[in-house]
Amino acid sequence: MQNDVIIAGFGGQGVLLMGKMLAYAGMREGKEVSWLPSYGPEMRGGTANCTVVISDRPVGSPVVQHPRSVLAMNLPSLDKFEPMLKAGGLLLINSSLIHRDAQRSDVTVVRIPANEIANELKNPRGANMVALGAYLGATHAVSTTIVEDIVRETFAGKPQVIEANIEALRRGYAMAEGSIQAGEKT
Amino acid sequence: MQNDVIIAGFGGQGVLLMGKMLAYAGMREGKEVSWLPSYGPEMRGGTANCTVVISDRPVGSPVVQHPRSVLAMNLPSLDKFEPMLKAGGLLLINSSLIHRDAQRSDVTVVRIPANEIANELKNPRGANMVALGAYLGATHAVSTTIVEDIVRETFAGKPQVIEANIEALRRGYAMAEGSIQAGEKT
Amino acid sequence: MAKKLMKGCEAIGEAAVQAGCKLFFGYPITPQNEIPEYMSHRLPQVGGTFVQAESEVAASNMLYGAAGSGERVFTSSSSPGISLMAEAISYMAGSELPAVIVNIMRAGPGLGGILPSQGDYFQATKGGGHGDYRVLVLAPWSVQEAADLVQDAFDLADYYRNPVMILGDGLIGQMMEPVEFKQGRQPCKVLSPKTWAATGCSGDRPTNIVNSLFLDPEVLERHNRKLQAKYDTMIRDEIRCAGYGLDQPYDVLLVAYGTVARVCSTAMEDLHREGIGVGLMRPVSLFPFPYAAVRAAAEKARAVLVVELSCGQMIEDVRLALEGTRPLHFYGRQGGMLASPEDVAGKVRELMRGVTKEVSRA
Amino acid sequence: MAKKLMKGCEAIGEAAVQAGCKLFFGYPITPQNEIPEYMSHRLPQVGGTFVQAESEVAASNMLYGAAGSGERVFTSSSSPGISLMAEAISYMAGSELPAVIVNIMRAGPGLGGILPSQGDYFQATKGGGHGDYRVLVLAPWSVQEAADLVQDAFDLADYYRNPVMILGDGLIGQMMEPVEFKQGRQPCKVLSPKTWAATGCSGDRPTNIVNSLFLDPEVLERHNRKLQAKYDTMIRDEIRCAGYGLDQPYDVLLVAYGTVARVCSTAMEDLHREGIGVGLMRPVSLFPFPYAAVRAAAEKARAVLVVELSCGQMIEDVRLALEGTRPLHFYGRQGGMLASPEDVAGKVRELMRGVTKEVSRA
Amino acid sequence: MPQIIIERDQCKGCELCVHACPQKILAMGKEINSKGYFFATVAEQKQCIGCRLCCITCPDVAIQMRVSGTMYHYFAY
Amino acid sequence: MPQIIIERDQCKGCELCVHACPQKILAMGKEINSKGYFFATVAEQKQCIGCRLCCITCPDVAIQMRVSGTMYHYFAY
Amino acid sequence: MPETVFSKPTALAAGQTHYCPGCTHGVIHRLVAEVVDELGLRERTIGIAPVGCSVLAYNYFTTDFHEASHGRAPAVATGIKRARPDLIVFTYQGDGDLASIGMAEIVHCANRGEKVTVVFVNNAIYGMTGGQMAPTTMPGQVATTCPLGRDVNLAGYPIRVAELVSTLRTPSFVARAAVHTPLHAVQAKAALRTAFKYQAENRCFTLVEVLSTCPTNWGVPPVEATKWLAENMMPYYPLGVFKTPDVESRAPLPLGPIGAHR
Amino acid sequence: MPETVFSKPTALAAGQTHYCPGCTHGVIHRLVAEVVDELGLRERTIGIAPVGCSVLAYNYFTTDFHEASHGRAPAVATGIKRARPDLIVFTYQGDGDLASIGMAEIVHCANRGEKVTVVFVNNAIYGMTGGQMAPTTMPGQVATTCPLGRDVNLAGYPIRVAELVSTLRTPSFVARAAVHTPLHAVQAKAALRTAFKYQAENRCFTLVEVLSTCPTNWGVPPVEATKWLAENMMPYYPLGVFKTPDVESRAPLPLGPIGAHR
Ligand SMILES: Cc1ncc(C[n+]2csc(CCOP(=O)(O)OP(=O)(O)O)c2C)c(N)n1
Ligand SMILES: Cc1ncc(C[n+]2csc(CCOP(=O)(O)OP(=O)(O)O)c2C)c(N)n1
Ligand code: SF4
Ligand code: SF4
Ligand code: SF4
Ligand code: SF4
Ligand code: SF4
Ligand code: SF4
Ligand SMILES: [Mg+2]
Ligand SMILES: [Mg+2]
Repeated sequence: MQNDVIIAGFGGQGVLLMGKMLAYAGMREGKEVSWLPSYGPEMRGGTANCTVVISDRPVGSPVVQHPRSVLAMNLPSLDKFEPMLKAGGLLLINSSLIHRDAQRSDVTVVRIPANEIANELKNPRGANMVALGAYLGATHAVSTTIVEDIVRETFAGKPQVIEANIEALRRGYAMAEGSIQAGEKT
Repeated sequence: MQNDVIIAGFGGQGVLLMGKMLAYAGMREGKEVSWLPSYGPEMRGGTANCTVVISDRPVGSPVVQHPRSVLAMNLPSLDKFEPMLKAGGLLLINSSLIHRDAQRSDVTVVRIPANEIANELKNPRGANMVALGAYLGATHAVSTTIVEDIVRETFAGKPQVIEANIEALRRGYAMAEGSIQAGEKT
Repeated sequence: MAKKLMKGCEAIGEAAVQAGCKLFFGYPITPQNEIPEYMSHRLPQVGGTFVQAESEVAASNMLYGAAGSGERVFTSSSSPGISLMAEAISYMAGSELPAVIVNIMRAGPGLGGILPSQGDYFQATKGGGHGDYRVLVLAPWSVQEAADLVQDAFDLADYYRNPVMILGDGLIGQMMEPVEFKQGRQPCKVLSPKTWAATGCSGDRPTNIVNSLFLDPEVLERHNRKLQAKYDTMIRDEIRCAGYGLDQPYDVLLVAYGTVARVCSTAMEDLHREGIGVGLMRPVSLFPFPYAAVRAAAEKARAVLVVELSCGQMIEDVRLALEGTRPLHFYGRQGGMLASPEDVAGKVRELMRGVTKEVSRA
Repeated sequence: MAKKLMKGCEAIGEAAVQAGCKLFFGYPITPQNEIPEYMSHRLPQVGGTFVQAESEVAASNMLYGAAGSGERVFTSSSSPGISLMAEAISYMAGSELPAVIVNIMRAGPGLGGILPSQGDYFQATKGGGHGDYRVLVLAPWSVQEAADLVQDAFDLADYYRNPVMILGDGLIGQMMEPVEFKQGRQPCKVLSPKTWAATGCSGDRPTNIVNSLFLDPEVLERHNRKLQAKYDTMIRDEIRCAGYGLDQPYDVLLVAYGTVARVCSTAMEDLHREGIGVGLMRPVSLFPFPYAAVRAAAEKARAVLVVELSCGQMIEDVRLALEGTRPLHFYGRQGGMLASPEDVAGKVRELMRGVTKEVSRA
Repeated sequence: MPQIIIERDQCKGCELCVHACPQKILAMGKEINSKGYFFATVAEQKQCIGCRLCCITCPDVAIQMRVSGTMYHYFAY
Repeated sequence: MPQIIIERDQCKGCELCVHACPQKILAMGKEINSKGYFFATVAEQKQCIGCRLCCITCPDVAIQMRVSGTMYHYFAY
Repeated sequence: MPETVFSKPTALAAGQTHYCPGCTHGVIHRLVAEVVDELGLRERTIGIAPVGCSVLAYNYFTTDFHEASHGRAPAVATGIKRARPDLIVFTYQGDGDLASIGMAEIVHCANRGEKVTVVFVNNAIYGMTGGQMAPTTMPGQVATTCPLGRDVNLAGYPIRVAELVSTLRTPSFVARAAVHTPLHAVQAKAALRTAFKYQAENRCFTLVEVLSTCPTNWGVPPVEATKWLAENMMPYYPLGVFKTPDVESRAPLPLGPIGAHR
Repeated sequence: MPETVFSKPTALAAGQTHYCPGCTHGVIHRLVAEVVDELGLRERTIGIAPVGCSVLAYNYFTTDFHEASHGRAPAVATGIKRARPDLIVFTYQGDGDLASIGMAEIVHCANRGEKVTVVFVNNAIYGMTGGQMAPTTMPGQVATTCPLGRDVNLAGYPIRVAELVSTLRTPSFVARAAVHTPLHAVQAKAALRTAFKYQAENRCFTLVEVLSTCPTNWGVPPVEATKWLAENMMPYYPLGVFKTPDVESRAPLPLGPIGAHR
């Protein structure tokens, strides 16, 4: 079984960090993982993305042209990666910054108002955690408890944000899991 | 028909110049020629040599391992090149500086006291001209008149030496030609 | 030591430290800046020294001095910087100095771009510098393998008294994967003390001279033949390659090295699902090149497809291996464009359908 | 113009002047010092400029600037100096700049020695620098041919907007032979004005930018393919080679370039006298290499003998040409040692007697 | 009298002009421009003395200045 | 009193020592040494004041100096 | 009707640069362009971009350009100027480019007295590659390759290029300026104008070092960066003119005879 | 029995050098060897030969040696010293090697303050390659690549290395000496001794420039050559100490503010 996802957004949105935490978690679970950042000139353009592969078997290509999931934190990212998404794949949209609908009809779409939720939680910089939680909720790619441990380690430097981020994770998780089930019901 | 010769001696003896004049003359005669100097570390050692090839047809190898003639201006040169001389070839020895006899019996040996003759002619620096003349007398590789023209051009800068050098050439020529004929007679 | 998630560049740096290397001389260049940056904070922790050289020319000559002193040392750069090391690499080979050089290749020629490439294969394997010399070239396809090969590289460099190059691409340098550094790793070669190094002469031995100058042509010819004999030993003992899916029957043999080989491996699996038999041969040592293994693997196939992030350089060695015994095809991307499993699989399908034409014989 | 007896180095310098080159940038190194020395007194006579650069790195980048200004320019050096030009040559190829580079090869690796060698064949033909690029490489075997090829080199460089290298050895540089410079020589290519050069922009056209940087990978890939297409045209149109004694039957085909080819030609004649049939194929363009011609010539022979003043570099291209169709043998000298006609003839006799063993297949 | 025109999409929101203005009449806006930057705006055009320090300090040549009926010559800096 | 020893085969005949000797007691010989150079010789050992300038100036360390019963210390130059 | 008294110079291309917000590379670009325009040199000016953040400078000017290899711009400039002495040639180089890898080329270009203009942008860091130590990095300044700050005992002190170059005997014009405030920018422009003027008059080699900010890699906002420059760089890198073509030599004399100092 | 008060130092190998008659490379070799002996450093000294006439220096000393590529000896020295700080490291370089192709390496080696000793032999010519112009060749001096004499308008003025290096801020010991007369040689030795002493004390980077003759390529007999050096080189290349570790900085200050000079 392999999970792979492209996470993309503005440089400031911490998409590379999200990907790293995901990969860390996968490794903790004893899975094979790879994390591949974009480091090209587009970095200067202010957009960034990374590809994370989590698999039971050694990871083949770290380059994924048609990912099973795409997590779009802003519009340019959605525009760029929606077409690449595998048929039947998962498209996670940060509806706080992306106001258009998905164009693909052959994929599962989950819209998460990551920034709003983060602001609600008085944790404006936590939008990426909400989104990460959402990805986990929608895919169960790795266990949330492990991801929560990793949040604790990652932010060990600033304890004040730890709980807020974990809360953000959980909100995203619940929301996405819910909407997936809802989708399945209908 | 091809003539090739290795001319060797101390750096100061002007062996490279002898070779150049020979090559020039060959070219004037409409022959194909090549002149190849030694430019390796041995230069520092103070010994120099050059290989001159004069031929009716395009010159093949400018590198000659077994030359038809060797003109040795000093002992180290004789030691080095005598063994390489082609069987039946010509070995010209500057007997002013080389006191040992030739070891090869399968070659024509001509001994010329180049320095003595040059001194006689009050032209101590003209030993190389004597030797060059000797080579011409022994081989008739190129016409002496042409070589004499070249002497005139080469030393156009210092006219005073021109006649002396031509005289040196002729002395060497006569001497060598004589000894060859003598050799043939016997 | 537990697995750690590391960037390739960091893993390479740590591997050097694990191999007992306490000296790094280098100059920044994308996409390998993380190597000097890692060494600049890591080496002081182990009592080592990091020096940011004024240029790659200087860095490679600092390498010469440190290697000649008998210490383990390495440098890293990317394509243009490696070109500037050409003279020094030839000197190190000529002076028989052990040193490790990492090239995280970027797209060229010239300033080109900063994205991944494999355009320096010729430079690495045929000698970018002047004269008859070779460097041992190892190409990792994963972060773990990069770490392992770097450690072997130091042993091989010491054993052969010759520069060893790690040839990776931007992906290897930038991607993160789990890495494990085995405790108590043993050298991959039996190493003898560096009695040849210039470390001071008390008179109990002739002076040690680190040198590549031999004015006497006979001596220099002997020296060249000695070097060639050494390279022949490498050809005999140091060939490394890995085959995948070669036990089952296959129609097409893929030949690729580095990260693209992983792309190929995924393509291979996808194709298997479609019932298309594909094998993959991955050279790990690029010099010495696994000619025999490639040829053997090709005999089972109907055609061979070489995949490179270049205009086709390794393909020349593959052609030398095949000597016309199999039709040869090529798929290459340049300029930092990456090959995806879909691309490769597509190319194989075309090939099966006889659509693509063979690369013209040399 | 009447024939003149000239040193190869001087003939090369004069040929450049005859080709309308008014700019030389270079740095001294044996055995080609006579080239900069000649240019330093000759160029002022024709209103040109000679600059002794501070290094080969600087010289090659001065070349870049002058070439980018649309002027004919050349530099010369010997092996270690050429290594230092690797980056700039890659830049010139990437920026599509016409320039002529002369390498009077000396023995390596490292500082090596100053005597003749052919040890830089790989560096010249497979690209010593980084990235996918090629330079057109021409190898003269006589002083006259050196003069002729240098003049063609300027035309070819301008036509293809690519560096062209003259690959000679110490013998070519140091020996004297008669040379003739034809009056009213016509360019060997139809040349168009250098509208791309950076010579000042009045606004009537977009600015001309001499550049090899293309950050966008798709653009850089296109650029690479454009360059490859250019190299393919060279392969189609610029192959030069010469065959000797190929009309009569022969058992052994000699393959050699540069001055050793002349040694081979003499060996060939000596062997003919003994009734041993030998043919000689001499590549003049090393890139593009005359694969087809070599293969065709080899088909008539029972075996092929490659002769080089190296440990065997061109032999790889010969092997690519033969693809195993003929047994391949090698005779090489290194370190400045020269091959004599006797050596070559001896090797051929051995070969006929089946004494020498084939060079091991790759 | 001088008129300051800030080209919103040229501005990268570095605030150097705001800092440079002796009259303190420039301010960062609350809106984001097409490039995603909060761009500078002229708060009180009236008080502008036309010193051009903002123009001179702007790394992105986002500020133009026009004047109508100046009586003195602007120093060619 | 000082004694100057010139190693004939080490000498390259450059004459620097002859030039350097304040006593002018060194001279170039008429013979050639094994390397083909006319080598320097000591003309009048007696007048040597032992200043060592010849030794110091010789590029080929061909000159040695010995002294018997010096009463003063030689400066370590 | 209103007259425009400040706008983009003709020698500067339309459109936005890729420079980070507040990076003073942009100011220096504009000053060079203004000088080229004002001296009426645009149509015969050739620029040379370095390898550094200003590598894309060739897109930002309306003059023909070369993109040189890292550090070699002065050699490229030499090639151009010797090939076409009628052209006005300037290099635009960062401190890593000029003072580190390109040290030999700048010293020899200056010493040969090439009639070119070098615009040397000293921002005490390697900007493009992400903030490694430069030869000009200040003592104690943190960079990615000196995480604990530049240690002068291991890396030595920052190199003062204007001072170094001005000690050469060959006539030249050498100055150091800054652009962190508008008034400094005004002076910087004056220095650049003199430099280009001397080149146009074929007088001498000309070099203007310009202290510049790198907010991104210094890790401070643009306005702070200007303060950091003033407080940390200015004291060590004094502004002013270091050499003019008429000043014979600025090389120091011996402190005294050998031995005297002990 | 007589005592030997002058003979070949232990650090100098037996046998003859390949240097031309009267070439003062030989004197400089001996002085270095004597200093190494007198300071008792021989057994831990590593020499670095350049590419130049002294390329074979590794045969002339009884210490371990490296043969560096042309101009890069200071980088090689850095590699050795950083690898083995306990060793005494010296480079022996000609003017083409150090001042032309090796300019970047010497400036940065000095600026990093590497604790090594550079013996810089300035003979105003490229000796080994047969007399081409060096960066140190005197104005008007004929060389094979400036057949009409060095034209300062095309090639600039000779580079004064001691002066250049002494302007760097990093502490160092820099001196210039000569060996064309015995008394000058005595001073040269004193300078070399100080340099090696400072290195042994791990004080600072040390460089001694030594004016030397090249009778062969100057085209004059050895004794003339010493006169030529005194008359032509000494006035332009003053002897003495240019910097000691305690002298803070010798970089020139600005002549004045920008604009002032016009
Ligand atoms: C030969 C070579 N070495 C290294 C690099 C990588 N590189 C690109 S820019 C740069 C330094 C940039 O710093 P600086 O010159 O100060 O310019 P800035 O970005 O600070 O303006 C380096 C090392 C390269 N492109 N080529
Ligand atoms: C890379 C390289 N470039 C050029 C040369 C040729 N070369 C050998 S020595 C030398 C210069 C020697 O002059 P200098 O350094 O002054 O030493 P000297 O012989 O005068 O003592 C040159 C250019 C070389 N060997 N390697
Ligand atoms: S011109 Fe002067 S006063 Fe007016 S806005 Fe700009 S800085 Fe302020
Ligand atoms: S200085 Fe320019 S870029 Fe910066 S805020 Fe002001 S207008 Fe915008
Ligand atoms: S020691 Fe002095 S006096 Fe004696 S020979 Fe030598 S130089 Fe002359
Ligand atoms: S100085 Fe030395 S080499 Fe020269 S002549 Fe005197 S003894 Fe001979
Ligand atoms: S990195 Fe620094 S120098 Fe480069 S553009 Fe950004 S601020 Fe300017
Ligand atoms: S060439 Fe000059 S420097 Fe070289 S050994 Fe001879 S005299 Fe000395
Ligand atoms: Mg910088
Ligand atoms: Mg010199």
